[in-house]
Amino acid sequence: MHSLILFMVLGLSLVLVVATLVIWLSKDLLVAILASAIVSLIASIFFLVLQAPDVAITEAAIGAGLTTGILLYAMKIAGRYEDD
Amino acid sequence: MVSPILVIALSLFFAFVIPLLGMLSKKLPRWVPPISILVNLLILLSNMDKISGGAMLITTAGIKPPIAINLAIDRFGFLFALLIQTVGFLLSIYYLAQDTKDERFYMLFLLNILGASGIVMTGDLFNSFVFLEILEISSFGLVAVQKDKKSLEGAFKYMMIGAIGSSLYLLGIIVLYLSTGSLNMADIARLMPNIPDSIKLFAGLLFLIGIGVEVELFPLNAWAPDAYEGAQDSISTQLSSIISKAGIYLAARIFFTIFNGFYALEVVLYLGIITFIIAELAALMQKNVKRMLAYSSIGQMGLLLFVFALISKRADIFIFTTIILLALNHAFGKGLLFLSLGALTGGTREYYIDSLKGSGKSNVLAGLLFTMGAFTILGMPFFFGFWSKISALISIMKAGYVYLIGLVLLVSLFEIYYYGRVIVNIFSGEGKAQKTGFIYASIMVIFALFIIAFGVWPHPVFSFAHKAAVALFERTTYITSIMGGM
Amino acid sequence: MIRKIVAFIFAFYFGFILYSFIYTHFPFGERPLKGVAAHYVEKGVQEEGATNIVTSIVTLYRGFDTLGEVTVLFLAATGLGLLLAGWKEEEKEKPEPTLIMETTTKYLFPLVLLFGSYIFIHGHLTPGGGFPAGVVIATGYFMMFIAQKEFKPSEYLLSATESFAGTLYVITGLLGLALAFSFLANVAPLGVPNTVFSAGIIPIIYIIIGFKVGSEMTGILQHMKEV
Amino acid sequence: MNAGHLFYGSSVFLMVMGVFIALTGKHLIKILLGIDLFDVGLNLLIISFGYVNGGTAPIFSRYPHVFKNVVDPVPQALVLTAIVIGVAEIAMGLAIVMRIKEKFGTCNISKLKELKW
Repeated sequence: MHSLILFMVLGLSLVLVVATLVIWLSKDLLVAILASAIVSLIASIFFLVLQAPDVAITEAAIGAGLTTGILLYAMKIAGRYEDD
Repeated sequence: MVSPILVIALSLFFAFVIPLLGMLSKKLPRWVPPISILVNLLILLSNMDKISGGAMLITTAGIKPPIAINLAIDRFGFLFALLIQTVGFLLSIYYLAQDTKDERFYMLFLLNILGASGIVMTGDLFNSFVFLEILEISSFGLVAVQKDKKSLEGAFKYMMIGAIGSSLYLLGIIVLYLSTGSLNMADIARLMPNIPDSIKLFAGLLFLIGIGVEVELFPLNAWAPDAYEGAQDSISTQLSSIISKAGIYLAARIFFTIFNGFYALEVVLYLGIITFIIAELAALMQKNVKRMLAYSSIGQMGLLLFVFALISKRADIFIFTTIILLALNHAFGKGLLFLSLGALTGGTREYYIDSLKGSGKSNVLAGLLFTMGAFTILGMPFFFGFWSKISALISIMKAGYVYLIGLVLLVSLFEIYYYGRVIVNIFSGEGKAQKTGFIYASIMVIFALFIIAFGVWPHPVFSFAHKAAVALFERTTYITSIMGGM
Repeated sequence: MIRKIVAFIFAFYFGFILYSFIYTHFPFGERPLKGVAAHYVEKGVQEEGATNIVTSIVTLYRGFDTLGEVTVLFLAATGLGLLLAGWKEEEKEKPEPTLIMETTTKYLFPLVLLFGSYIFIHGHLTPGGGFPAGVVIATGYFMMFIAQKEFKPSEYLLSATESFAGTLYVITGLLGLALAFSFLANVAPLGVPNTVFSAGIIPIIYIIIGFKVGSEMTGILQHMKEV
Repeated sequence: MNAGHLFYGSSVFLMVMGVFIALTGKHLIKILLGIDLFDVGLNLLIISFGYVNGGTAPIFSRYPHVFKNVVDPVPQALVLTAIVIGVAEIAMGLAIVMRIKEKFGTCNISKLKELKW
């Protein structure tokens, strides 16, 4: 792999770590759900880097798009804050 | 020639067509599951002669294994497929007699049966994962269908543990794929000697966790009591008679055929006996009869897994036969218990032992059937359970665990106590009159007939189970019948 | 607090074992293609006529899995519908979408649908295929759900599309059983690789999957929206 | 810099955090987010297994010319299936969560007295 790509991947994996920590610590579910969408998006970029474009498209459409949608609809019912 | 793949294809077709039928008439969908399962049974029975030693190979996509997915049905799988479809047929008749439900319920039910039969028929590891997911997702849908607190709680726990478990199962499949370059069970079994031991151990433990959820192994069975208690009586029957049996099949296929008597099964030996003892003790404490039955079911599965793990000590066809007998006894006995408990309560969902007082007097048939179910689980003579329990004891002795026989008998005393307590309770005092519909009653009677027929006349079952055990035992025959003479 | 510590130890121990295991046994990027993968790469195009190998694996070599996968989605859609049926609906204040959103989505919607159809029709040539295509179509509907107040696709039509596509999929498989004695066999002519009309039944299956996944996902979103 | 550490490391990290969040999460939706995270990590791990150094995607878009060095297509096909199965599981889980909210009035584990783990 080109080292430039590797540096990009390194930067993205740092974002990944931050996003997972946000999911863990955030009391606001809206933030957590959006952070999980970011995780999915970064994962789909990783898939692209790993030469799996089919999976990248699917993950971007399903993981980052649709799952976020249904999670948000469920959050509307289940309450936005953890303490509810 | 009727290809057994139609069992899966036609079930799917029928499940997909239910919404279209529902648009025509509200009454049509409920007829679909019985018809579909009846067709499946006929297809299976028509293939009975073709399955002799080795496995019957059915390719998909017109390409030979291991390139494409194939179904592989040997006598062992055939027996389980027959069991699943028979119990499924009886339950589908039961749903026919129930009041009008959402048509989507029938789809879930049909797909649940489909998932279980797919697991016992497939010859491909990843395909078994897909069917496992179909089975799991449909079963937590079915558990939650009651939409009351208990069932939702059980369904959520089941979902959480099941999701992690099946993901680990997938990881196990991938590890095997990476080291053999194949996903076909027979092909992997052929290449197994080339795999280093450390990879075998890791993959084996991952599979154990994945399947352990289905077969209610000790640390992974936290979902089971709640799910059994929360679900409808018929769904509890389904959980104990179909879903855990598919899990047992998968465990046998993976640990015997693929891993060739996995040495880490010793873990299962201890976990199985722990499951057995803890669950039976927990059953002793219960005031809620349905929860008691659930714990008893977990205990029986623990005994089954214990016998199953004896294989690692001593590979003996008799032990394989015992596993099959125990599975059959558990399927019919527990199914009957859950159904007759439902009849005793008359659909009120009041399962506490005090509220059941006298219900056996007002509904004699259900009371008697409950007693029969309890007797077969306890292993009384003239019931099927007698033979399976005797075989279990002989198997334990053969594997050299003589001191454990005493333990099993001791735990059986607990069983006698807590079942006896319920039976005495339902036949004493005066209760409200409960009615049982004709169809409901006849389904329970059929379950009971199976138990008594097998108990009084055990020879055919024994020989059938023995043949299935031989098919499971001779793994080289299985491999060559799938992969050709390699 | 104790639960947190136990969970922490458990999870990180699991991670440590997993990482050390995979790092010693499967070094990154050094595993040569072997077994079935080598066969797919070498013979895949001649056998099935699709230049996208992943597509031919998904729809043909492992097509039975894909049928199961479609079933899982179907199951999720029906189960969700069953669980959420009969929800006590209460009138809620819905925020008014702005004029800009309303107008743009109205014109964007057909384009999204077109894009989805493009993905599933070219599934055997380019990355993508039926599943992402169906989801793209569903996200088009999702956009409309958010932005348009009165937008409501017919439930009758959605459910009919769903089960019609499902039955068609099984029938395609049975056609293989009837003509080539094997379920889901590639019975249609292969054609010239790298053109739209090639690869036998792959485009047909992907079109069916596209419709099915699209209608199922839209159904899921609609159920979630209505409660 | 080692690409293996990077990809394996981030996928195992996602899996670990997924299990951790699923075990300690206070809200039911957060538990589902944990399971989702675990699935994403697993999928990333499987795809990383299939990578071959210097390989190209298994799509022969200039057909008569066939690339010799391609990445393993099988894990990609499996992950496609696994992603779809994952979303189905999450959807069912969310339906159950919504019903739990309706019946119990809360989704917070510490307030769900009956939901003891």
